[in-house]
Amino acid sequence: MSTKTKVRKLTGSKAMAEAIDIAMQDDKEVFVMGEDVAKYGGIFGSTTGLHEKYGDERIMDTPISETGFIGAAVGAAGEGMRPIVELMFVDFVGVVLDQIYNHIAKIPYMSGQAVKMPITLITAVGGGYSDAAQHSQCLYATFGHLPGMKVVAPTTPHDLKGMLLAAIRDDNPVIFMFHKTLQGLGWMDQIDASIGEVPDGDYIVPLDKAKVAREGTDVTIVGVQMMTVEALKAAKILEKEGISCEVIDLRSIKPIDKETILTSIGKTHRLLVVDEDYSAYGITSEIAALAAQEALYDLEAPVKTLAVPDVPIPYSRVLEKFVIPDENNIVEAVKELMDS
Amino acid sequence: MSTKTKVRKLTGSKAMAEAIDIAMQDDKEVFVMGEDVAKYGGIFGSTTGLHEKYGDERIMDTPISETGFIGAAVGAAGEGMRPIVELMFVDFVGVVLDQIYNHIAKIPYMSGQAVKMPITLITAVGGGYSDAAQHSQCLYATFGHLPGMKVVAPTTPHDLKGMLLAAIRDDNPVIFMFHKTLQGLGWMDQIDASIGEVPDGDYIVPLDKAKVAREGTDVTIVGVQMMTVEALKAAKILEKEGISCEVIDLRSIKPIDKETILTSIGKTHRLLVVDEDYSAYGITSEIAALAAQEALYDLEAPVKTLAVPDVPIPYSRVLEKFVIPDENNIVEAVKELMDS
Amino acid sequence: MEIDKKDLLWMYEKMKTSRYFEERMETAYLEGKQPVFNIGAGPVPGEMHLSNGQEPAAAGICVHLTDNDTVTAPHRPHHNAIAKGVDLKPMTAEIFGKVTGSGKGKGGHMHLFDLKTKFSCGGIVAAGMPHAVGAALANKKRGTDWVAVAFIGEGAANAGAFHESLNLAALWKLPVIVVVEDNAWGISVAKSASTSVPSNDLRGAAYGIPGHLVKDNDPFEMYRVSKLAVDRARKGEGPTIIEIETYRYLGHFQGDPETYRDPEEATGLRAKDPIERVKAYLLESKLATEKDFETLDKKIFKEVDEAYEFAINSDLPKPEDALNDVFC
Amino acid sequence: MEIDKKDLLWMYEKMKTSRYFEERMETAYLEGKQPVFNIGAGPVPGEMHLSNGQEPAAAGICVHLTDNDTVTAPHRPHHNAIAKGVDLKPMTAEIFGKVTGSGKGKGGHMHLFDLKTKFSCGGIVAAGMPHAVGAALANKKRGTDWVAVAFIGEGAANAGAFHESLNLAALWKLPVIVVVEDNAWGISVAKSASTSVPSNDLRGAAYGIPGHLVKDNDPFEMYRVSKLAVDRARKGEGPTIIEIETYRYLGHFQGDPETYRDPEEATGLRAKDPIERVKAYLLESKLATEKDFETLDKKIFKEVDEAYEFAINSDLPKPEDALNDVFC
Ligand SMILES: Cc1ncc(C[n+]2csc(CCOP(=O)(O)OP(=O)(O)O)c2C)c(N)n1
Ligand SMILES: Cc1ncc(C[n+]2csc(CCOP(=O)(O)OP(=O)(O)O)c2C)c(N)n1
Ligand SMILES: [Mg+2]
Ligand SMILES: [Mg+2]
Repeated sequence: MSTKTKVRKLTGSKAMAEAIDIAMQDDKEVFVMGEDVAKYGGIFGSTTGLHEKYGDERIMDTPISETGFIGAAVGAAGEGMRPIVELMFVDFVGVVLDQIYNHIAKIPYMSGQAVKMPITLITAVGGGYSDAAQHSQCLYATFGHLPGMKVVAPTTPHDLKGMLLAAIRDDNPVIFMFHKTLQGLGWMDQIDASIGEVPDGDYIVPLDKAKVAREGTDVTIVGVQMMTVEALKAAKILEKEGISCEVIDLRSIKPIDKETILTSIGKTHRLLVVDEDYSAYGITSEIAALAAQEALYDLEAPVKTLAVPDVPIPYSRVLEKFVIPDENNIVEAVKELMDS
Repeated sequence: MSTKTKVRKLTGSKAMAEAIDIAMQDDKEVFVMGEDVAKYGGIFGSTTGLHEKYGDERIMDTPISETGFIGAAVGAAGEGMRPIVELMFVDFVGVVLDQIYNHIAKIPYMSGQAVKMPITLITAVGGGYSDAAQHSQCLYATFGHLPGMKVVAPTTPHDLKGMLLAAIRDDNPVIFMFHKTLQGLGWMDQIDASIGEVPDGDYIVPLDKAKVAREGTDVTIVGVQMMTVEALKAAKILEKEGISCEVIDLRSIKPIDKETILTSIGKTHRLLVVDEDYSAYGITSEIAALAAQEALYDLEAPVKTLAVPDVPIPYSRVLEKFVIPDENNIVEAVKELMDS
Repeated sequence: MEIDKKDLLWMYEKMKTSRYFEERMETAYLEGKQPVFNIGAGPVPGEMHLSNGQEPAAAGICVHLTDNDTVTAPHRPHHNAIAKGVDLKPMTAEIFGKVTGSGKGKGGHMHLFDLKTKFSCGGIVAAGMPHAVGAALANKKRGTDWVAVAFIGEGAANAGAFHESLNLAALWKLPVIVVVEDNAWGISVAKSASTSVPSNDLRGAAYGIPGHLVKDNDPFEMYRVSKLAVDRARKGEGPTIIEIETYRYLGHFQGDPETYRDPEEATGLRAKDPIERVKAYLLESKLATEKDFETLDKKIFKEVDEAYEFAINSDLPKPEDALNDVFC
Repeated sequence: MEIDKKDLLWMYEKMKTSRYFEERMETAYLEGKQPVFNIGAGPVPGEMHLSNGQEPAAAGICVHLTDNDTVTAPHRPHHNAIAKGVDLKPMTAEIFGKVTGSGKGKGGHMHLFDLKTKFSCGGIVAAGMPHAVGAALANKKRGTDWVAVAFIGEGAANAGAFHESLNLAALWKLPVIVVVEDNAWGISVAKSASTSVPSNDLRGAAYGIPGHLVKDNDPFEMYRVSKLAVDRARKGEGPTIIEIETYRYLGHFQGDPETYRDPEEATGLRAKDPIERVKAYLLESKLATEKDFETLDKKIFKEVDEAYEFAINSDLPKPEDALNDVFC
């Protein structure tokens, strides 16, 4: 890119920390609770530097008591505060799902919106670095299935900052899923996609809109986070072979931005959905179903899907690589889609 | 039905208790843990009469410690026992999901099948009696999305007994969901479907097969538990109007019996999926997606779906009735499907 | 300890209001459920957990609270809500599923919310405890002396949330009081079959905080230890656990066959009714006259009756309202 | 208490084996991660939690166990597995993700399973505690005197599973021993910032069971109190909590910047190394000679080296094997 225009590049984690910083600066009701969010700055860097700036009062390390401190966010929100809570790995949701889906997500409805839950839950998702079955999941659909929460999964540093600011200021509960590999951490695989242009200061990216990450005419590929990244790589390869892919970065797991997807299908007439989450009852099914219900006559070929087959994420690299879709699987699938 | 042939009718709960009785009689490693399963016989009657017969040792009341006692099933299974654990309402899964999906479901895989988890988790699902947002859910897809568990939801007393016996004897973890309204309990709505013919003695119904509950030629309706019951009522009504519905009782949430569904679509060319669970990332999407991927050219109309719109289950009867699909919604949807 | 007349009369009024409210609910709940009982039928469908007999647990501590203090309650919430001062009309209307209810009919009897008195409750055992911890955390952050009280049953004291909440409250020295209402049963499971210690005040030792045990549903003793706990919390000295041996006169929920307990049990408990005990004390010590009680009871019945009237005469929500209020 | 020579030498051997195993792992883990550290690179990818310094916690109790007794461990499991007698070859191969591993390469270092020695571990904090309770329940049902030991860190003692498990174990008088390895840190969170009591032995009071505190990583004291706890469990008298102040020489995981603690801390701990303390005692009390240790160490190094060789020379699984073993 041009070095003349002054641009600023940040990693995903820095972009998140900047969003939290801005939100905490302009609203003293915002505070953070989580494991290792203070001195450590969050295991995945989401709160880097904030403890030095805001201290123990507003950047609070917690015991390993997810039900306790995420449940405490409910009580604090009831008093008008705006807690940000970090669930270190999304895989740990099993010890605290009740507070999330029966309370944070339902209290506003059960109270007829008398009680609001302006809580942002940030949590790390994703595999690809051999952290095995209990530390590598995405669980996008686990959250997407349950009512009362907005669920987002931004891909770029730009969107991580803008959507996190939107989430913190939203008066509804928001589950904010960030992908470890897209945080740009020094101790993980350094990929280009984890660094990107991030505007200074305050801006918002809407929580309910997908983004056309690359325009194309032959086939629509829908992905999110690392699958968007892989899809874009695949699109480059396929372009050389004369296949033009439109890549949609879903960004919002719930609600799904139907319009953006349907518009694209209307243009390409072919759909591939790619997901790093489990296949059954997942994103691939949700979006394939959308096509079957609202774009049936636009489809010129059966919908194709790529997702983690319904197995736990295995540890050994060769096994994990086999179950998580990548650019090569996508290239292959698109070719099959074009031939069918 | 004919009174000549000697038939025996049981309620759903009696059918379940009979299955557990048979399994406990022929395998001393089988035992039951749960809240109020002993003297009370299970809040929804699944263990009626068993405590008198087997005593405290094998029918164990537990404290309100779901993570403790369902997690204990893991350790007992590791020692070669075959625990049956009851999660009173599926809505409470949020306090114990970790033990279920990170441990019971994954240990066999993580150990390369060195350690088996022959655990049957029985749990009550469903609404329709104003028990509100935390006691009326189905959460079929919540379990269906996560790998490592067989997930079943039988409808008839016959299948409740046969599939429960199959589940207890399966060396894999099985989530056995029974619908409160289909238990035939004296203190709930008494519906015909909650009583049915149940053979004496020992028999098995496979855990992975859907059932054609009614044959038809114009449209395929897929449902499970109460939605199967409502679909059958709707089919009767529609028959009078000359529309022939094939009703498929899904029975297995995971795996889905694709063949039975695809065969039916191949015959009727029209598909309606009905679900008492939430719409997003649910059964309706999973099966609509199946059609979009494997039966696209068989479909003569866009797939139709009916499910709980993505809201918590409201308390007030008028509100709850509005969100849970019933025979009238199905009749309407089928007519639209025929006209499209 | 001297309890002044005003407080005792306040406690009597709240307990009596709660008792009468529950007695009317017992009747209202059965409407449409006879001759065949059907939990889903009638103007008040769904599960119904009544608190007759447990009034001292609620009144004995709420007498020390103001609207600024938070209360979280479990699935058996009516006596807690009434003692906290929740407006009976929207509360009753909610239980009848009316649009005028505190949750527009969406919540029901286990899900009552009132911002004015900072009251909430829920149907998941022990889940309200972290909510109280969070409210207390907000109170501390804001430098107020407001406290948060979490009511739970003795069965709930064996849930993980109990441990995580008390550790957090003690660790952060938060103004939290946990009141364990030991009615001897968790549905059909006796306390001795659920709890490894005789009483949950002993569990204060696991968090380095005080525990108090109130025996035999004693309203006076409940008043006394609650004052200690609330004062301690207001002074910023941290949480307290109070366990009170209380009475469950009725079944776990209405329709409970209660085959697991001796029918004599409830009869015996009713003979020691705590409301009557308070009344007797006030009369004996000449702090109030029969006449005073007549007047007070009239006022109580009127208030409750008006709430039921309001509920019964209110409109049901429109079916399509079910789709509103998920997000704001 | 007199500790016989055999047991002390056994403890030394297990601790030394574990230490050498971890030191080799430290090196093996860094392969392919230099010059730029990348957690996902090299022959041993993923998170790596090493136990250097914590050996007494494991050896001091496992010396009292047999293959019939169950052990569950957390994310930092190597010393526990080695003390329990897990075969080093399949264990090491699993950590290298090989098809010869205990989980065919599917589990990894946090998910080691061995049926023969009844060992298992997992990556979710405190989740192994109910597993130990269940194993103990099976032992009791079968009338054996077998016990179950759950190892956890001090941070895990604030998770709900801790409370539910100990209440169940005490309530049902199960042969469970919970060993809390207090290495002062839960990742970057100091014990004082996570735990409302000075030590978790005090939490025995919440379940009516004994608690023991072992100070300063003392192998001899760990041996002594573990014997009391194991004997009590075998006699059917119920569970015990043991907390041991132990040392974490390394970071929480390999690659941990450790900016949250003074580098001096680890140096100070290493100066009091427990393995050297046991060796010194055996030498001073003339129970063993330098020569004995040379021989013993040789044997230890050989066993560990062979396990690493086995792991390194084993084949990787076939990619498509990923689809097997979900169901049997
Ligand atoms: C997590 C969870 N588990 C189980 C239940 C079902 N349940 C509702 S009330 C109850 C008994 C509660 O006993 P206790 O805490 O003593 O309160 P009480 O009913 O006696 O007032 C149970 C098991 C629930 N609501 N939530
Ligand atoms: C339920 C859950 N929450 C958080 C984590 C992340 N985590 C892994 S280890 C750890 C610290 C554990 O501390 P401690 O129990 O003291 O064990 P140690 O690491 O010191 O051996 C944390 C927070 C987890 N694995 N599981
Ligand atoms: Mg109780
Ligand atoms: Mg530690």
